[in-house]
Amino acid sequence: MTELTKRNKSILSVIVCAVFLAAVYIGDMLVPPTSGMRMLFTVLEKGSVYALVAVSMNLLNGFTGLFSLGQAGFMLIGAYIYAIFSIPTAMRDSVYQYFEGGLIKFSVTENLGNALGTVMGDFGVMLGEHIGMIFLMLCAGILTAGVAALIGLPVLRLKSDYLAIATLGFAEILRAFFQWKAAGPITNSSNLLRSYTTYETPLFPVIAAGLCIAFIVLLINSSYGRAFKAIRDDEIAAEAMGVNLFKHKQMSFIISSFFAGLGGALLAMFQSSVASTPFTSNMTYEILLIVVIGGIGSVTGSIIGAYLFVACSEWWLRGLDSGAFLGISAGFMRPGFRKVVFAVIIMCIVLFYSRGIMGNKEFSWEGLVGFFKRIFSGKKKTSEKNHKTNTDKEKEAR
Amino acid sequence: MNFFVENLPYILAGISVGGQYALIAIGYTMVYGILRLINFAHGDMFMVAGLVMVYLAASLPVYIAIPIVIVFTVVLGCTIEVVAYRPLRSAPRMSIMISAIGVSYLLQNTALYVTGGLTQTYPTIPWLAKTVTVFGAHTKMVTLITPVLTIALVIALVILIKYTKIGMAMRAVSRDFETSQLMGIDINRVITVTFIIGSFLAAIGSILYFSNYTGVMPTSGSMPGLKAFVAAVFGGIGSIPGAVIGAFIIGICENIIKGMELTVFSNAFTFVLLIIILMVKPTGLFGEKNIDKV
Amino acid sequence: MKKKLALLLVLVMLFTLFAAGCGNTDEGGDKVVKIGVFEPATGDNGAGGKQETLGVQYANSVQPTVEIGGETYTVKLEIVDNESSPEKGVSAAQNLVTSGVSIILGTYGSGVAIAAGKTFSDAGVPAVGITCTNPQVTLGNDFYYRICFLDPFQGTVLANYAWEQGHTKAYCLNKMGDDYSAGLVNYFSKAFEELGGKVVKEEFEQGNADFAANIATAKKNGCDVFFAPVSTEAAALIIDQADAQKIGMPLLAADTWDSNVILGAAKGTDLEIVVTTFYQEGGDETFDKGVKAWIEGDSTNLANNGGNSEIAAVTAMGYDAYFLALEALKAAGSTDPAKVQEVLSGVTYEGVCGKIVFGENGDAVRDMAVVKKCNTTDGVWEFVSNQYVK
Amino acid sequence: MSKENVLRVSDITMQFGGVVAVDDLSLEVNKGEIIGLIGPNGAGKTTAFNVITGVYAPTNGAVELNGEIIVENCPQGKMKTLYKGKNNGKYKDVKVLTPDKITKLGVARTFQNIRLFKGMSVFENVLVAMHMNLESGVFGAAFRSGKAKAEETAMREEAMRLLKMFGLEKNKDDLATSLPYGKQRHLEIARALATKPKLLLLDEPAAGMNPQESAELMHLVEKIRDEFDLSVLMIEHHMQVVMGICERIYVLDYGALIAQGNPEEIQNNPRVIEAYLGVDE
Repeated sequence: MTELTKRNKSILSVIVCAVFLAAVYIGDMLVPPTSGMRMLFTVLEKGSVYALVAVSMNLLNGFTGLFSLGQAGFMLIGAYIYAIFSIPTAMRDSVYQYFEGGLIKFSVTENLGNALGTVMGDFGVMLGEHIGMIFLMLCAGILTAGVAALIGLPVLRLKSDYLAIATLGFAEILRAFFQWKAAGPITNSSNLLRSYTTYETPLFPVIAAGLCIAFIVLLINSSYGRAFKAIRDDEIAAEAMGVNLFKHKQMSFIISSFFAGLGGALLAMFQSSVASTPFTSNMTYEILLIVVIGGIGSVTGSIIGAYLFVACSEWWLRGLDSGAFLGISAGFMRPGFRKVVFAVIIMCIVLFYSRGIMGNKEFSWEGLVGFFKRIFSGKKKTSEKNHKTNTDKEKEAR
Repeated sequence: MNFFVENLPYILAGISVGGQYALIAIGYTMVYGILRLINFAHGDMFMVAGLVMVYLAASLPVYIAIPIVIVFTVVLGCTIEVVAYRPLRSAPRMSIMISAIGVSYLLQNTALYVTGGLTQTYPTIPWLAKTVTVFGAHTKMVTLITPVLTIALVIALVILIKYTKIGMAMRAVSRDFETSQLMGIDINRVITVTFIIGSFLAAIGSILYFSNYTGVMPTSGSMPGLKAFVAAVFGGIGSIPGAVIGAFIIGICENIIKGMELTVFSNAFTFVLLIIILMVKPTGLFGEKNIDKV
Repeated sequence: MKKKLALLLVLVMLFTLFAAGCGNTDEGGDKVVKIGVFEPATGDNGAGGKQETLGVQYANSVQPTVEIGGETYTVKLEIVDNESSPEKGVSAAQNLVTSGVSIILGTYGSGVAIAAGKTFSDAGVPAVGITCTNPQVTLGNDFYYRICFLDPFQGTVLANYAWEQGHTKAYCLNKMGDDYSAGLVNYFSKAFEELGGKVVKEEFEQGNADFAANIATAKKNGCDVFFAPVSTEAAALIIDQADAQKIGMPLLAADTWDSNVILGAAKGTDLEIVVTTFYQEGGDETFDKGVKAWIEGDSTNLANNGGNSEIAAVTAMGYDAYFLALEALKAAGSTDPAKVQEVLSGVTYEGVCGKIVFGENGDAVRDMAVVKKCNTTDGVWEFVSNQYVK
Repeated sequence: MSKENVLRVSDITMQFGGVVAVDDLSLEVNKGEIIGLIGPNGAGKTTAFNVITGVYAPTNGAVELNGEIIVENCPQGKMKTLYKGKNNGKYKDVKVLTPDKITKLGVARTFQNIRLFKGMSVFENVLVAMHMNLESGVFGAAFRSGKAKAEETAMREEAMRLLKMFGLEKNKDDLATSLPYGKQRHLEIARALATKPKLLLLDEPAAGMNPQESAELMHLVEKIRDEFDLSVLMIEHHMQVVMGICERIYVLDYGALIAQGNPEEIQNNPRVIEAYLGVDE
């Protein structure tokens, strides 16, 4: 029994994070783009984005008890803000092909890149672009948060289930707006946006999502986080204890939307093109299911859930669609079967294991040690899963 | 006169689609009234009813297929209740709502798998799909039948709820879940009956709706479902006449908006309406005020 | 107990999944070259994507081997479903790229093609678009080629056709968020207005099923042609409503409507439906017979083709694309995607849909579109004319 | 009136639809007093609490805290015609502070059917109640600025002091709802005190306690009053408790005030006896 001191634990966490990031960096350099292992990086990138969005949804649904279904709409805003302002000027005519190059004639990333490029050369271009990217991501978050603040004014006064429907409705309205022809010179209406600046290394989304999640964790562990949880547990008692319901709900809603918008910007970078069509209520449902799989009220859970979800739906389960899975091939395995299996797994989790992977607990080194002890003393067949979650857990910034 | 003929198609379409929304909305409002649950899967059940009809009609005559579809939908509705909602009765509200979303996800994905993602063409029900002329405007027979049938069914339902024992039990349960349980009402039976009625009406609604808009795809149910829910909220959740009036209003307004060539915002309008009504009169047109006990 | 059982179930599933993820062992003894098929099997474009895939699969059954650098390789198709979604498409594309394909065919639906383009070019794997008609697919992407004509061409052809038929006011309908229909409506209306015609434009939202109002609006505005180059899902509903309301004007559309779904919906009505497309049955006897027999011979294929063996133009295009890919592999003399990419722009192939020669931007040079009309009594397509752009 | 007035409830009527839950209630609490509010079940005691704490807006009447009006209302809308109470027209202004504002002004309460934060530890439950006095903003708190850190430390120390006082320090990290019933009641009081109230409203604090526990509770309440320098208004059914510590008692029946006075007066009041016997039957 070696007790880990607090200091040792944080050293351990820092080391694990550093090793993990280094591994990603080196792996990215070494693994060629057509290798099968490349999928690992795709999952890592998309998983990180989804992890951030899932955690932001968890802040709202799991920690503040507001059942909001507007996440896809907020991601849409973030993705578009980022894309619109980072398309290089030279590409604008071709991207906005039906709108004479659109209304906006500058690119934040390009301009910054050029500006710094003249001073510092190639490194300056890269630096400028990255500053531009980060700046735009923050803008995406802030603007999304602004929209959320406006939506929140009427919506947050509603009761739980009405809130769900109203946020769902707002997400639909937002999507309709972005597809609207009259908004075309800015949003390119029905056509997608592309050719904008994106990141080059998988480290970017991992670090960006990691930092955002770290902020959310810090917030949850602060006095404000406690007020959120109080609202979740009992609105009337929270109010009687002096917690201003509306102010705190609004705060949680805005912060959650900020990160959803930022996540949307990251998703835009991951996809390298943005169209408004995928940002439907189905996307919100998927994020909600990630939160449920991970455990409502657990940040670690949401992170693990996101990676598992992305890996399963985009990678591991694909065999179910193509008719060959684990050496089994059967006629009933045709496109769409993967999603049925997936939906069944999710229903099983919802019905029989409603606490999800982590319940409302968080990752801790003691928990991990305890987990391994339990594994080695009995169950053996979980070792694979264990291994997987372990790597995921390492990402959790303490 | 010309103006009237030109604009009549919108009104006709509005009334017809309103009637179909109404039939779905009743299912929402009744389930919500009793379980305080937005049954997200209700719209998808409506879609499944449409799909089953497509597959049945391929091998059976329509007049046999229709009753089977209705029975199937009712059984499906009850199964969903027993499997996905009953075990969570004492769980927090959010869990049961998530379960509903899960069921909706499952139904849609199963439909996607079964149809292979292809739109299925709804079988032609000879009498309903016939084209008729009303004041110079051409439309399908079903457009005219829908409002009549809807209102007839609603009257029957209101009578059932007002004058039968089970109807009384339903009213009691929707008023106070715990107390009526103490009074010896078999809650599960009441809920089952609610789901039977809701599914039955959804099946009828699906026959009417898809006779008019003949393509069935896995996502066909979600938009009508959402709109029907908005209609239920608009009319005052728990109130059946409210749901029906709300549905007709939404159906007609939606088509008038399209007639004004603002198609883009016809869905948006529904949600704006929802938010306005929730702000101004959260209990809807005919809803009753509930006070939280402290 | 139940919980434990469910947990066990989930764990076992996860375990097997992980095994599946790692253990990708399908290396046979033969030399294998992989061709990626990046097509939607589900979602809005599922119907078209499946028919396009059928063309590739049929071609593969006709010619399952290829001679590369003096050795015979067996061609293996790697088919992934991109779900008609730009969001899911990216990781689907990544899947394909990582499965070691030498060249990629697809996809139906330009939006997804554009979204996946970067993944292909990053990985250095060339892709050949079969029926993605948006100019942006190949623009600025050296790795994306295409064998079909483009939207500006198709839109103009349709506008010319409509004008020549004596129509003066067109009702244009496109789906919001769908770049394909929005693009076509844009090019069509531009060309039609230049010719002197008038245009009424409307859009509808995703998931909309109620087109009664759109048809009423077209009638109210006194339009004499109804242009709706939308996906087959919406098309079937439009046809049905048009019939119910006795629309009284021809329906005009582009290549998406060249599908069994439309034939099925239009059968028995008295509508006039005209489409432009890439291929008309009867263009190549042997191909027609072969593909029909092949589709009829397998229930899955039959279902994927929409229940009958009418040949969709996209199937013919898929067929051509496959053979073009084989030509490219032969010319490259290697299965290395980079080599294939080097030679691809110079590859030509005389297919059932005409000769494919790559021109500017890697787009095939095409100056002709087939116009066909729906015979609503028999439910088949009838050839009208070959339409050229002046 | 030599004593400083803390709470003055004037002519409160609370009507739900046609039902009058509280009928023209007036009461006063002075500084340092422990006041009892008793009455049979359904007499409107908790409703009165809810009006005072801003959970319900009264149909008519006003509430003053330290001379400042915190709640005032008159019949409106449909209530104008439905109103059955008295003093219609006496109050003109409409002012209903939300519960959190009233708490901030110095009124804290406990709940009849314990309302602890289920998902939080005992310690956190107390900490939440101090959140309203936090000065650092979200970012300060999240990034652990110097000020936020100092505030947090102070909050934690204060919370520990309260927990110790109620003998809960050992259960600090337990889930609030895992505590035994009696301790949950204590925790509710501790939590209420964490808001630094001037007036403490206790809703049946001794419910479910045995005589010994009740006696301990009485001492505790007195101790709190002295130590925190506050006034207490309590609803209680245990007559032993009420008669033991309350300086004055108000008796409600069917929403209306039927008696008030010191314990002896109440014990001998025929209307009170009647009201209680009526219930016992």
